[in-house]
Amino acid sequence: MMDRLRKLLCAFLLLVFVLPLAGCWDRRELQERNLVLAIALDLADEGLKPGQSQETVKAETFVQPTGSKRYRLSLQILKYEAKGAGSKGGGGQGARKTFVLSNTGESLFEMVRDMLGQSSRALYFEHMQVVIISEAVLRQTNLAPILDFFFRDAEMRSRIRVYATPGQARPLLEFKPPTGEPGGIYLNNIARNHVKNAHIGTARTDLGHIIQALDNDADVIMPRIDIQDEVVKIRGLAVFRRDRFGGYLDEYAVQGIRFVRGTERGAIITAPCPVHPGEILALELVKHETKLTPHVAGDDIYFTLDINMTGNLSEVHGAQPNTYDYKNKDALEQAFAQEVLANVSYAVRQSQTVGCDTLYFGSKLKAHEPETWKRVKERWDEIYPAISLYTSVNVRIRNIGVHR
Amino acid sequence: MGNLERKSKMSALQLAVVLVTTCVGGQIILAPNELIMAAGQGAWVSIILGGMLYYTVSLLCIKIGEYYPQESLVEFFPRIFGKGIGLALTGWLWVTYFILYAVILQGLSRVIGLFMFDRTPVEVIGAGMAAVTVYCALQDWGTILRVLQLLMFSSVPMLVGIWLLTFFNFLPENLLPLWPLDFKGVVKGIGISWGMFSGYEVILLLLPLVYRGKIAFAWAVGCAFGCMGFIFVLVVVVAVGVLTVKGAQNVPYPTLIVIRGVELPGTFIERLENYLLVAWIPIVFDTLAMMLYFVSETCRRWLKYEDHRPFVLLLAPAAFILNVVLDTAKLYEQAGKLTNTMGLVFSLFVIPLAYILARIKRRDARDG
Amino acid sequence: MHQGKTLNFHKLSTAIPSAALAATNERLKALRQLTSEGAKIGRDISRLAADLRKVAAPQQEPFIFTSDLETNERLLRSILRDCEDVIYRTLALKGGRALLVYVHGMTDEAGLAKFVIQPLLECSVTIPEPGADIESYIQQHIYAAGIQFIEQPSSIIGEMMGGRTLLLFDGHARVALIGTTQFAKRNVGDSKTEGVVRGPHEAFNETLIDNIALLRRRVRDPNLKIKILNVGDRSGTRAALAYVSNLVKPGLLEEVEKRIAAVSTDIVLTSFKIEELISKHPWSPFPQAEVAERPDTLLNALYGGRVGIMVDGTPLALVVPATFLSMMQATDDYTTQPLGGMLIRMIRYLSSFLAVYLPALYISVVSFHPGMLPTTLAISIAELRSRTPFPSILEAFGMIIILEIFQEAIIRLPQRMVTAASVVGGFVIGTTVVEAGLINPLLVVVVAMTAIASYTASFDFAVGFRVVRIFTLLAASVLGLYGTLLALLFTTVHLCALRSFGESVLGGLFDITLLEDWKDGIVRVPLKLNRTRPKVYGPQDRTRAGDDGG
Amino acid sequence: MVTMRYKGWHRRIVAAGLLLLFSLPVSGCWDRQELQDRAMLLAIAIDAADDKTAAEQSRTAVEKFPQPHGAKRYRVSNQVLKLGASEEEEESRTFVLSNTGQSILEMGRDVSGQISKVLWLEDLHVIIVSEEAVKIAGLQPIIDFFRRDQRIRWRSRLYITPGKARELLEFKPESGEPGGMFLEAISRNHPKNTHVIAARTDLGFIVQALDNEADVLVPRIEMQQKVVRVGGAAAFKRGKFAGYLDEYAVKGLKFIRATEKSAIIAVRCPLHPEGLLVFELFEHETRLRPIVKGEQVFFQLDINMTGNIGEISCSRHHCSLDPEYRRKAELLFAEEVRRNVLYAQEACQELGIDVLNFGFKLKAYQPKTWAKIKDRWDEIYPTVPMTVSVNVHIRNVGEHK
Repeated sequence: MMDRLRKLLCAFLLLVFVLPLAGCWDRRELQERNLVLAIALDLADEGLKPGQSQETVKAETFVQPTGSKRYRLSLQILKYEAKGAGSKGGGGQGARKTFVLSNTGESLFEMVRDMLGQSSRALYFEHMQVVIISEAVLRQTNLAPILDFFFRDAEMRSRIRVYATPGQARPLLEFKPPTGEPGGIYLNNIARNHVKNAHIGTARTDLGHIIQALDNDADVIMPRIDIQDEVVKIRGLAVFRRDRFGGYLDEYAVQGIRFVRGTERGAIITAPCPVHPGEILALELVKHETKLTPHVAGDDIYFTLDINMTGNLSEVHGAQPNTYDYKNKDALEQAFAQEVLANVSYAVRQSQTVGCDTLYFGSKLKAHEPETWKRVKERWDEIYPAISLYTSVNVRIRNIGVHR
Repeated sequence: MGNLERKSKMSALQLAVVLVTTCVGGQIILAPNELIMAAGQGAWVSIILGGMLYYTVSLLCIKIGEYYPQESLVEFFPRIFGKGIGLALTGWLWVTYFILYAVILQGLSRVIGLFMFDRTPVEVIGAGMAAVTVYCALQDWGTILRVLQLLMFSSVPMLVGIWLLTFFNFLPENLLPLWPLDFKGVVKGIGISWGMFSGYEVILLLLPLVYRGKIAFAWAVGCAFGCMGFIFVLVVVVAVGVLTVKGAQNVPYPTLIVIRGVELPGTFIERLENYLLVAWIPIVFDTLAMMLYFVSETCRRWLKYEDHRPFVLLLAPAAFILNVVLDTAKLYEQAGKLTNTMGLVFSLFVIPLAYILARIKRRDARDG
Repeated sequence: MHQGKTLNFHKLSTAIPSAALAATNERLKALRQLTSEGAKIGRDISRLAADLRKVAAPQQEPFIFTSDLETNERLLRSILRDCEDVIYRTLALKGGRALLVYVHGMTDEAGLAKFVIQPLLECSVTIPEPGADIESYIQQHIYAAGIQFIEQPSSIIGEMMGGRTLLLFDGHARVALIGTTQFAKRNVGDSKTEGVVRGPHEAFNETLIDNIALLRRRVRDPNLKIKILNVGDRSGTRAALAYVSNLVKPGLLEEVEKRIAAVSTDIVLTSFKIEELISKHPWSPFPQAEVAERPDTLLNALYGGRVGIMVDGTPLALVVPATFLSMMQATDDYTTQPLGGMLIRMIRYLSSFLAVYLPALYISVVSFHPGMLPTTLAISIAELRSRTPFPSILEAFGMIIILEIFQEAIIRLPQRMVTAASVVGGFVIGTTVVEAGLINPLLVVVVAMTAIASYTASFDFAVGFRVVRIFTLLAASVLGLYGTLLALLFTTVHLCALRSFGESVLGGLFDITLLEDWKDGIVRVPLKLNRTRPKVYGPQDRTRAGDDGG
Repeated sequence: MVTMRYKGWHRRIVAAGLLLLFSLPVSGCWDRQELQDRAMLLAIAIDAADDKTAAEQSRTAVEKFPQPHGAKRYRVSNQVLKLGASEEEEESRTFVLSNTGQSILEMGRDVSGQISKVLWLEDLHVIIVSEEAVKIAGLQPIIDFFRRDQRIRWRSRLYITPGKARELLEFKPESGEPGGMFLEAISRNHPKNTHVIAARTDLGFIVQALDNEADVLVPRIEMQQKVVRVGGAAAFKRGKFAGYLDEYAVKGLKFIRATEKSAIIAVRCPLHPEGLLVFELFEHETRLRPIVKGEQVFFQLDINMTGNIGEISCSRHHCSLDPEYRRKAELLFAEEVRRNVLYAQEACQELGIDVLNFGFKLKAYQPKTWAKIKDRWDEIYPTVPMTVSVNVHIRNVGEHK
């Protein structure tokens, strides 16, 4: 009996030891993978490497049985050597930490697989940070088909940032961040500053949220990123009607939208000084509560918005108003409230002009007034631009900083 | 049972320590601006005169206590003023302290929120402190006394020590002219300085807990006032000496601005205002714990309970909610003014009146 | 798999022979036999019980000794059933028989033979008649030193189990207990937990009698009293209260006795059990009784007016009331020059502060208030940190957990493995983890510093420190420096509220009624200047010199 | 006992509190931000918005945002520390981000659209304002954010530059220090360099002066090619730019304000006019008193100086130990100091800036006179005379006679 047991055990142990040697199907060491940090999508005849000749362009592509050479896909890939050497101070700090590969074609997946012909190691997308799509591409096609690859692929994270850029997307991948971080990580991290910067519309606009919006038939918004010389900046939003590119909203509108959606945490509100006209004051928000409610009166649909804000007075230009006196403080609070009001209505106006429901009026209506929604759902595109919003703003100044 | 000595009694010197810890608190940072606003160049005179005035009042408190040994104000006020008025007057002080707790808590969370944090909600800061004060007030008096002494001897010297570093930036010329030109401001400053000395009224409650030793009460309380006066004058004089009067008027927290201007050459210590806050927080904690104890102990005596703990747990949330309500600048300011006025009225009218009435009653009793 | 059908199935019994039918039957039979035996034993037991019940016995006693030796032996044998280490030795003497009962291994058998058996056997005097005075007969003829006569049979048996020998005579109900105890024990050796450089090295061992002797040997003071109590309902462990009768704070002794008497537990194997059961704040992480492993430490405490509790079986005596200050003192403070002693003591306080608050301060400064660092330092820390992936709070927790695992492993490991473990640990943590960029070197410094700092404090406090350290670290990770401070305040209030026999654990620290104790508190002044006992413990006589011997 | 009865739920509440406390760190804390995740701002430069080089033209399109209020007045450039750049390499340890607008804070926040980390202000050391920017609306609006924000150090250094402030941020110090630290450290040499007015001119003091409506001096910084130099001062009259004082005037001012610890005074040798005699100041006492005689206000300045002879660059050797020679030299030095002081006073009065604190002294020592002439002070000040008496004492002649 024991013999048998022993034999079984031996067989089992043998199996256990042999398995790792035989190569497990999905095992591939980290350093044997090429980490893709960012993807840029341009039109096929754009997004060339500076000084790239037509021959190399040909080398970069493949023969396509179906479809056309529509897009150019560029991948930003992490270089390991640069990083390892850098930490030892052995030079290479100034060197780029990434390199870019590109390819043309129509199916993103096909291009990616063909690029394995340019890469020494397998491409690995699980650490991807950023997708940048050029405006030209967006104008040509809808968003859903472009992003389909990212929705479908299991390697993608849903916290990937998606940016639209008015120029070409590839230069952004070639951009060398001043902080020394790898480019894709830098581009992703910029978006995290939305906490402090109300001009960045990156709250709830990552890949996961875009998918969600597309699934719900809602309008998509995505942050816009610009590059000019050595300056890279996120500013404003690209807005879509459903998934059709509709244009851009500027930073001021973004700030207004964020006031309505209540997604900002540390906005700066500037207002003209009530005491000294022509000068400006700045308020730093610390607390913010927003309530957007739909109302239906007969056929008329309107929204009310209550905003409660608490902030610290953080900059005063011109002569000092006496901030200790709360009569003056009331005037300042009023001025800021006025400004928020103006900002919100600007944002609403802009969004309605573009026709993008950036404020989620539709989903609010659906949630709170389902019956009305059912009625107007079909005509929503027509109704939306005409909907009015009544805003009441209450601003309180809590601190005035360490100087009056 | 087990406790060999309950240690609920204290000596006269311990009373002095309690007074100092109760009075020196938030006001070191919160009050100088207001005081300098009112009294200008003569702020230090206001403090000294104010200190003398409130010391006199505290002597009256001791005298009243001597007429009614082993009793606190909850018991003897009704006997002096009659039941209704006596209760109302103790209630007056109670309300003052209750609001003061909320005001100081709010002031603390504002300062901490402004200087140490960026995004942390002030409510969380306040809640943290409130929780610790509740834990302290839940202990018996002996333990609270122990805590007060411990923190007094560790934090106050630390605070003063850090504060003395400001002499690097001190310009005596800024104090000139030494004698104030504006006496109205000085008088107003005396009123405002109540906020700094506020808390000495706890004598009325604590006297029965003090046993008589070699040291006279008046002397011990005098020491306490001397110590407080020294700290406050030091704070105001240095604030003016470093920032000038105008400068100090223009900054809401002159104390912290003064200390942040200090640069210690050759050390790795920077941002001294954080260090000052570190020394300051325990002192405010003392004050808050003492206020909480005062209000709940008064309740206990009113309702003749054995234990003050249930009241701590009842009152603390209420006081915390009041603190949250005081969030707006306007309400906060008004609540501060309200407590100041209420306290002034109590100090300047109620206590002297109580003394006179008690004296008359006593004489009547002796004569009759 | 469908191919499985073609396989041959074997009988289970061929694979496992023990599953064969015959064997099973055999075992079944054995089982039956066992059951019937069990029933028989049950009957035996009930008969025995009936036997016992027949003997008239007072309440709470199993029986009383009769004048019939046979009966007595039977009774003892039934009580001590299955105690095969109990030896019954019958002696045939002039005028009757005698019975010696003792526990093998607990008794000095050579001594027994020489001083009890030999004189009895050689004795020519007849055993007194039943009813006559047996005690004087025993006193006259037995050479052994300690002879005792006790009434209660339960204590008699208890004493016998503790190593004494019973001597019974035919025809007499009186039982003599002869002190012949001798058992295996550890010699008096060096102190294991309280190391000392210049002081005496002797430490207590596990034997209460030896420990008391160690005390007595140092002090010839009749006022040093030893009171022996029994604790533990089943173990009957002996515990000794040691105190100096004309110094101890009035009421303290009674209180300690009361609390020990109220202890209700079955066995007491360590003195910590007593400490835990008599302390009023079991949830506190801090110790509420001081531990003394050395006679000189204990005596020092006793002559400060405190009470010591020594428990048989533990080399650690307890001292109450305990204060933070007294626990932070060490013998070496008094065996070096006062200035040096003061320095050592200050360092100990400093390190206990660091042990608790250093990681929290590090977290607060690095992830909440980097402005408190000078810019150059901030830059170098940031550059160190920029290579490590984890948030510093996780790093700190990770390091602390690693540290705790280490400490635990090293305490548990056999001595020979410790070196290996520490090499692996030191190498892995010290170099590899840092080089791999998982944890930044600064944090390693901080945590190492913390660990080393916590070793200087007394061990009992060190455990409490660890708990407080984690608590403070959590608070710091939420509210930075402010959180650290709140935790500090919380701990302070807790320490003030923590009373060990009436005295706050903080002792005379900044209590103005106890200000006189500063001379031997945080500092230590030369003995010439400090002739008083600390006031905290409320000794009856405060001056050290010129005690009235009374 | 009553105490025992409450014990149970007291304990339960503590337990609940602890539970809350333990759950807090899990929920994420508001202010926890790792050191390396903060972009350390070392210096800020403020230029006029339209004051830009051709290279900047194109990028300006990106470095701005639509502004509801105010104008594109200023360009704010932030110097951010780069982590991981080693000192030995040629690479700069900092980089610069900029933006245009009016509110400094708003620009600062908008800049975070250009960087991956949170901007961190507590290590700000230097604020450089260009002359162009300060001429737009004075110093006050520029300073306001810095004095109001609790994170700014009060010992931060403020400079005025006649050129472009941003270029100073892009300057890469040869010493390998991060730029901002270098710029700040220059001013630390002020005790030894009388041409740098750095004592009592940092942010805290400037704020204080503005609060007191006093006139203030700000050190001037200049960059030409690869040379950065601090010297002279920009004078502000109640926050409005009034002009520059040259190094000589600054030196005179420092004699009056007694803020220098060491100074070099050079005079021509009394015997050999072609040579120079240099005095190194060690100890220095100054007393400036207002004197009121009837309507007339004047100031009395007494200076006592002690020091060594630091250098004698005469072609011929002569005995500096000779008391007669020494006395002569002392007189010469005193005369030079007097001239210097008067030069400074004249320069200040010409600009109409009361940086000698005449008004302040008057207020402190003669409060009644001050109350009378307070309103006319601006007119009176340029004509207030000052009498100077200087006493120089040579203690040592150095290690060589």
